[in-house]
Amino acid sequence: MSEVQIPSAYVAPKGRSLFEPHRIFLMLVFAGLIFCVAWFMRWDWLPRYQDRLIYGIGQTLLMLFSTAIVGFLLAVPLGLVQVTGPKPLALLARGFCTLIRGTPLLLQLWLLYYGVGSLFAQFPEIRSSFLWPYLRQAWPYGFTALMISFAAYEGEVMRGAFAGVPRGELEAARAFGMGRFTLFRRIWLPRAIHRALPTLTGETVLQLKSTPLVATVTVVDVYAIISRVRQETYLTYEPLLLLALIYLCLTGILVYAFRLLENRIPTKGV
Amino acid sequence: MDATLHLLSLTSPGWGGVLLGGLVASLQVAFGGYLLGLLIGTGGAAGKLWGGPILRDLLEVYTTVVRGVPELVLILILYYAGTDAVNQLMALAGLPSVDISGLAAGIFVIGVVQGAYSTEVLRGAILSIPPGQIEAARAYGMSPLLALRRVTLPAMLPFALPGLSNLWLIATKDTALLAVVGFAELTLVTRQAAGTTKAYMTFFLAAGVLYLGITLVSNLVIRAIEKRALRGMTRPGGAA
Amino acid sequence: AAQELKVGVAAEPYPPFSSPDASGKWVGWEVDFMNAVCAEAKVKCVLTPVAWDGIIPALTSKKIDAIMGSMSITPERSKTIAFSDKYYNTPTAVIGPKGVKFDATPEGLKGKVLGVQVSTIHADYAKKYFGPVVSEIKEYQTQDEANQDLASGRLDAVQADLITLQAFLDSDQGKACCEVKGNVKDDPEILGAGVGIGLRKEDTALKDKFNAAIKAIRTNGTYDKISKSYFTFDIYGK
Amino acid sequence: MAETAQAIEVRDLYKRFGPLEVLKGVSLTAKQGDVIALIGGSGSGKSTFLRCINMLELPTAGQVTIHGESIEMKSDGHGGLMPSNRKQIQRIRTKLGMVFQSFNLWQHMTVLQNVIEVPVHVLGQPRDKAIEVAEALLRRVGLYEKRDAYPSFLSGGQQQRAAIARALAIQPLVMLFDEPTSALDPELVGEVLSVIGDLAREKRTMILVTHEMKFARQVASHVVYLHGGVIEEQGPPEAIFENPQSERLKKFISSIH
Amino acid sequence: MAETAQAIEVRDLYKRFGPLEVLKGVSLTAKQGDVIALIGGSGSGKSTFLRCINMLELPTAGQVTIHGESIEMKSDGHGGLMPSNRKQIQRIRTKLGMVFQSFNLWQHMTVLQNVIEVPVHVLGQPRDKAIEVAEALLRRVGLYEKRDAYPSFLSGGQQQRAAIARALAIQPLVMLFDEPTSALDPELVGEVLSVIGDLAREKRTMILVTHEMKFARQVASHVVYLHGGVIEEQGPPEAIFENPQSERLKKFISSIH
Ligand SMILES: Nc1ncnc2c1ncn2[C@@H]1O[C@H](COP(=O)(O)OP(=O)(O)OP(=O)(O)O)[C@@H](O)[C@H]1O
Ligand SMILES: Nc1ncnc2c1ncn2[C@@H]1O[C@H](COP(=O)(O)OP(=O)(O)OP(=O)(O)O)[C@@H](O)[C@H]1O
Ligand SMILES: [Mg+2]
Ligand SMILES: [Mg+2]
Repeated sequence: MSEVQIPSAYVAPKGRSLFEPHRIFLMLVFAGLIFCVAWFMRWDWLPRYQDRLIYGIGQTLLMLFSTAIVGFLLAVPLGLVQVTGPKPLALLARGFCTLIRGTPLLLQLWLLYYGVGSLFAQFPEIRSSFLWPYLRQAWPYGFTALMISFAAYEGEVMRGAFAGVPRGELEAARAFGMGRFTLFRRIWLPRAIHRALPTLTGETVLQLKSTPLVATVTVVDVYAIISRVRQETYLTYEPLLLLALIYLCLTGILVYAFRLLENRIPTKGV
Repeated sequence: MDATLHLLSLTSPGWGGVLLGGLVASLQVAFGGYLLGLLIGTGGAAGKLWGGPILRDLLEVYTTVVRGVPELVLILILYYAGTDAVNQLMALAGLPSVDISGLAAGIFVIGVVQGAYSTEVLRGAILSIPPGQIEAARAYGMSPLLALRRVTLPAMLPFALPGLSNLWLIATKDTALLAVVGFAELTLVTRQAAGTTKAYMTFFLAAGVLYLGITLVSNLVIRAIEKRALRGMTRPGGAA
Repeated sequence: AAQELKVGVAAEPYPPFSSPDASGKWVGWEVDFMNAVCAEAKVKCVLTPVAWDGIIPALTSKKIDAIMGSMSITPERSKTIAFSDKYYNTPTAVIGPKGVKFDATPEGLKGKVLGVQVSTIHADYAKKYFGPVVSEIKEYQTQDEANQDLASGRLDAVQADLITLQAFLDSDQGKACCEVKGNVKDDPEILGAGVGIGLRKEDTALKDKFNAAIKAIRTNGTYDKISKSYFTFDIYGK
Repeated sequence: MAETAQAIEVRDLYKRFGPLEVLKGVSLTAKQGDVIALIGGSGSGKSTFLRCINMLELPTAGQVTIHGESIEMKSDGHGGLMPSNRKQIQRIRTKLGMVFQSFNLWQHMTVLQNVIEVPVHVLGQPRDKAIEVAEALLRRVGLYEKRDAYPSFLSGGQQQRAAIARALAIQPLVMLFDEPTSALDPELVGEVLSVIGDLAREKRTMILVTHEMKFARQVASHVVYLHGGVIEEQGPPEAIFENPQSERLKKFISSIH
Repeated sequence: MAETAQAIEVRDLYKRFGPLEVLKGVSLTAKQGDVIALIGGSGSGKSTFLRCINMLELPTAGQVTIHGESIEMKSDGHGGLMPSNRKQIQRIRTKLGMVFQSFNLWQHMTVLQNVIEVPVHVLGQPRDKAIEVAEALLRRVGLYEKRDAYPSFLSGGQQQRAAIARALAIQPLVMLFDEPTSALDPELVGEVLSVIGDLAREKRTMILVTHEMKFARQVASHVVYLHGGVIEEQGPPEAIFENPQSERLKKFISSIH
C-alpha cells in the first residue's frame, strides 16, 4: 500500500484511454472469457425465445417508465408537504415514506397482490364493476407496488430538494409579485427538480433493478421470460448470464441517457 | 382478520414462533452479509485508491456489474454459481465436496452485493478527508500503515457513516430476496404460513411490522452510534 | 458412517404431500414416504426445502442430492436428470368455481383464464392443449397461489394433480368456492409415467438403491400403511 | 391618482420581531426622481424597513402608499397587520424593483430567462417583446454577451448587474436596493456602482441601503440616517455628511471615514 | 555528528512540476538557534522549498542534511529523486516540527490527543509522560483550558496555537512554519505571532515562511528573499529591509509597505 496521493494542481498527462497496455490485456482476457462462455455453454435455445425476450424487455421498460413517471408525480407533493404542508399532512407523508422505505418491496408486492387483491374479490360490488377486468390481472398490483416504492424514495429526495432551494430566490420571486402558484410552478418546482436531477439517475437505476420482482406475481417481464427458459431448458447459468447482461445494458443506456440530459442543464453551483 | 390473530401466537398451532425463526435467520444473514460486505468494501476501496491499474480496473468491473444488475438476478447467479465454484475447487484440491448451508450461501450472496456498495462508500469517504490531515501525519513521520490506522480510517468515519447506515438498512431488506432461492428467512416463512393458513393479510402485515421494527430500531442505534462516533468532531451546524 | 443425503422438496406448501406445519416442521405423505424409503435404503435423508423453479438446477449443482417433490417422470426432464421408478401416479384434473358449468376440454375452457404451477407437467400440458383456446394461462410460483387466485376470482380454472386439488377442495375455502370440473385427457408424453425420485444421472448406484427400497416398502406393506392415513384410495396407480 | 402623488409614502411604520422592536415609527416620502440613501449602523433596521415597503416583512403597524395607492391591511388578531388583499400586494410588488444583497438570481434560468421571467409570466407581456426589452437592458448593464449563461457561471458583479436588469425589466416605479455591493469583492463593487450611478443620473426613483458613503454622497438627493429603529436625522447629502447635527450621526460618520 | 554541525543544510535544491521548474538550485544553511524568514512573492516557491526539506515534496535534485545526517536519495528513473530509505525519512521527519498554514489538526482527536499522538504512537513515549509534556506545552501556548476540546470548536488562532504545541511536542531540532497566520482573521494573527515570537527569543531553530514583514524583521536572525525559484538576496533583516540591493527586492518591499 503506497501513501495516499495528495491531489495537486498538476496532474501528469495520465492516459485514460481504453488502449493502455494493461487494459488491452484485460480486454483480451475478457474476450477469451466471453468466447468460452459462448462456445462451451448452450445457447441453442436463444432463437426460439428471441421474440419473447424482446417482448419481455419491452414490458420491463414499460413497467420502469410508467412507474417512475407516475411515482415521480406522486413524489412531488410528498416532498412538498413535508417541507411546507400543514403539520398533520407533513407527518402523514413522512410516515408513508418511512413505512415504505422500511419494509421490503417484495413483501409489499405480495401484500398487495395476495392480501389486498384477494380481499377485493370478496365484494360482489367490486367483482361486477368495470374495474374488475383490471383488478383480476397482475400488472395493476405490480405497477402500484413499484410506483409507491418509487414515490416514497423519490419523495425523500424531493423533500431535500425543496428544502434546499435558497430562500432568497423564493423571496425574489415574491418581491416581483409572483402569486403562490406561479412561484411554485416557475421557480420552486423547477429549481427543486434541477437539484434532484443528479440523484434521479441513481434512483431510476434502482427502480430498474426492482422491476423483476413483479415476475413473482405472474407479471410477464424479461425476468419472467428468462425464468421460463430456465424451467423449460433446465439450464442453470446460461439464461441467468444473459439476463444479467440484458440488465447491465439497460442500466448502461439509462445512465448514458441521463448524462446527456444532465449535460444540457448546467448544474454547477446548484 | 381478528379471527386470524391467534395464528400469530408463539406456540403451535400459532405460527409466531416460525415467523420469529425467520426473523432471526434474516437478521443473521443481514448481519453476516453486512460484515462480509464491509470486509470486501475495505479491501475494494483500498484497491481502488492505491492498487495497481489492473486491480483498479477489475474492481471497477466488479462494482459496475453488481450495481447494474438486479439483486434478484445476482442472488440467483451467486447462489448456484458460488456454491458450485466452491465445490469444484474442493474437487480440484482433492477434498470431498462441502456442504454449504443456506445461511452461508445467503451471507455470501448478500456480502458480495454489499461489498460493491461498501467499496464506493468507503472510497468516497476517504477521498473526502481534507488532504492536509493525512499530510500532517506524514510530516510527523508516521509510516503509511500507522497513518492509515491512526488518521485515515478514523477521520473517514464521519463521511462514511451515513452511507454505511444506509447499506445496513438495504441489507436487512435484501434478505427478503433470498426467498426466491428457498432460504427460510422471514419473507419465505411468511409466505409458507400464509399459504398454509390462507390468512394472507394477517401474516404479510405481521411480517411488515417486523421489518419496520428492524428499520426503526436500526435507526435508533445508528443515531446513537453517529452521536458517539461524531461526538465533538463537528460543531453543531457549523463547518467541520 | 451413514451417508447423508439432502432431499429437496418445494419450499412451498403442497398439501397433502408436503407442507410446513406451525412449528416449521415439514409433514405430509411424501415426507413419510421419504422417511420410509430412506430407512429401507439405509441412507440418512435430510429434507431440504428448495424453490421449486430452481429445484433441477439445485440438483445438478449438487445443492441437493435427490428430489422427492411430486415430480413427474417426463421425457423432457429425463434429458437432464434421472428418475427412480415411479412411487405414485394420479390423474390430472381441472377445477373451477361452483356456479359456472364447463368441463376439462379445450371447448370447455375456451376464453377462460387458466392457472397452473410454473415448470410443472401441467403447465406444459395446458400450453399444448389449452393454450390456443384459453384467453390466458397464468403461471404461478406455487400451486397454493394458483388455488388462492381461483378462490379470489382472478382465475376461472386451475389445472393440477387431482390429489393436491382435492386437498384444496377439502379446505374451508375450497369447499366454499370450487369443484372438480373433470380429468383431462391423458398424454403420457407430457403427463409422464407417474412421480419418481429425481436424481443426478451419474448417481446410478443411488438410483438402484432407491428402486429396490420402493419395491421393498410396496411389498412389505409400509407404503400402504402410510397411504391409509392420508388417502381413501390407492395412489400408486395402475 | 393625482399627478402630484408621491412615488412612495411610508407613514409611522412599526415592526417588532417577538420581543424585539426593530422599527419604532418610521415615516418617509419619496417624490418621483428622488434617490434616497438609507444609512445606519448594523442592526439599525435598514433592511427591515426596505422589506416592509414591499411587504416581504409585514409591518406591525403603519401605512405604505405607492403612487397614491395605499396597501390595504387588516389586523391579524395578534397585534400585527396582515394584507387584506393578496392580489393588490402582488400587483404593487410588480411596481417595485428589488435588488438584493445576495443577488438571488434564479439559478435554473439563464440571465435572459431571469430578466424576462416576470414580464412574461407575471405581467403577461408577449415573449418576443419581453426579450427585446430584456436584451436592451442587458446591453445597458454590459451583460449582452452573457445573456445565455447561467448565473453560477458569472462573477458576483455580473450577477448583481443581471439582478438590476431583472428589476428594471418590470419598469418599476421605484427601485429598492438592499446593500447591492456588500456581497462583492472590492474590485467588483465598481462595476455595479457605476450602473446604479447611471440610473440615478436618469432620475429614476430609488431607495438605496448602502455602506458606501462616498457613493451615497455622490448619487443621493436625500440621505436618511436610521438609528435604533427611528430616523435620527435626514437631509440633503451635503448637510448630512458635512454638517451632521446629532452626536450619533457625527460618530457614525467619523467611524466610516 | 560534529558539535558544529548545522541544524539544516540544503544544497542546490531543484524541483519541477511537470513542465514548471519551481526551484532552480536553492541552497540554505541554518545554524542552531537561527531564525530564518523566507519571503517572496506568491508562487515564488517558498512553500515548495519548505515541503522539500521534510520530503513532503520530493526534490528533482539536491541534497538535504539535517543535523549532519544526509537524506539518502536515489534516482526514480524519470529524472527525479526518490528516498532510498523510507525509515530514515520517517525518523528525520520526527525531528522537524511542521506548522501548516491551514493548521491540519486531526479533527477526530481532541487538542490533547493531537499533541500526544506523535510522541506516543511514533516515538513510543509512555503515555503519561507524553501527557505531562503536552499539558505543559498547552499551558505555554495558552490552551490548557481547551485541551479536551475538538479542533472544530476552536477559533483559527487557537487551532494554530494547538498546531504549534503539537509540533513542539516532538522536541524538534527545527520548526518549519508555512505562513502560519495567513489563514487567520487579522484579530487572531496577534496571538499566534506572540507565541512564535517567544520561540524565537528562546533561540529555537526555525524556518519561517511569512508575509508579515514587520514580524519577520523583529524575530528573524536572517532573511531570505526568494524570487522565481532562486535566492535573489539574503542577509540580516536590517540589511534586507533598510538597504535592499536588487531592484526586485526593492519593489517587493515597497509594495508591502
Ligand atoms: N426575521 C427576523 N426575525 C427576528 N429578528 C430579525 C429578523 N430580521 C431582522 N431581525 C433583527 O432586526 C434587527 C434589524 O435587522 P436589519 O436586518 O433590518 O438590520 P440592518 O440595518 O439591515 O443591518 P445590516 O446593516 O447588518 O444589514 C436586527 O437586530 C436583526 O437581528
Ligand atoms: N503539486 C503541485 N503541482 C503542480 N504545481 C505546483 C504544485 N505545488 C506548487 N505548484 C506550483 O509551484 C509554484 C510555486 O508554488 P509555491 O506554493 O511553492 O509558492 P509560494 O511561494 O508558497 O506561494 P504563496 O505565497 O502563494 O503560498 C506555483 O506556480 C504553483 O502553482
Ligand atoms: Mg441589512
Ligand atoms: Mg505557499
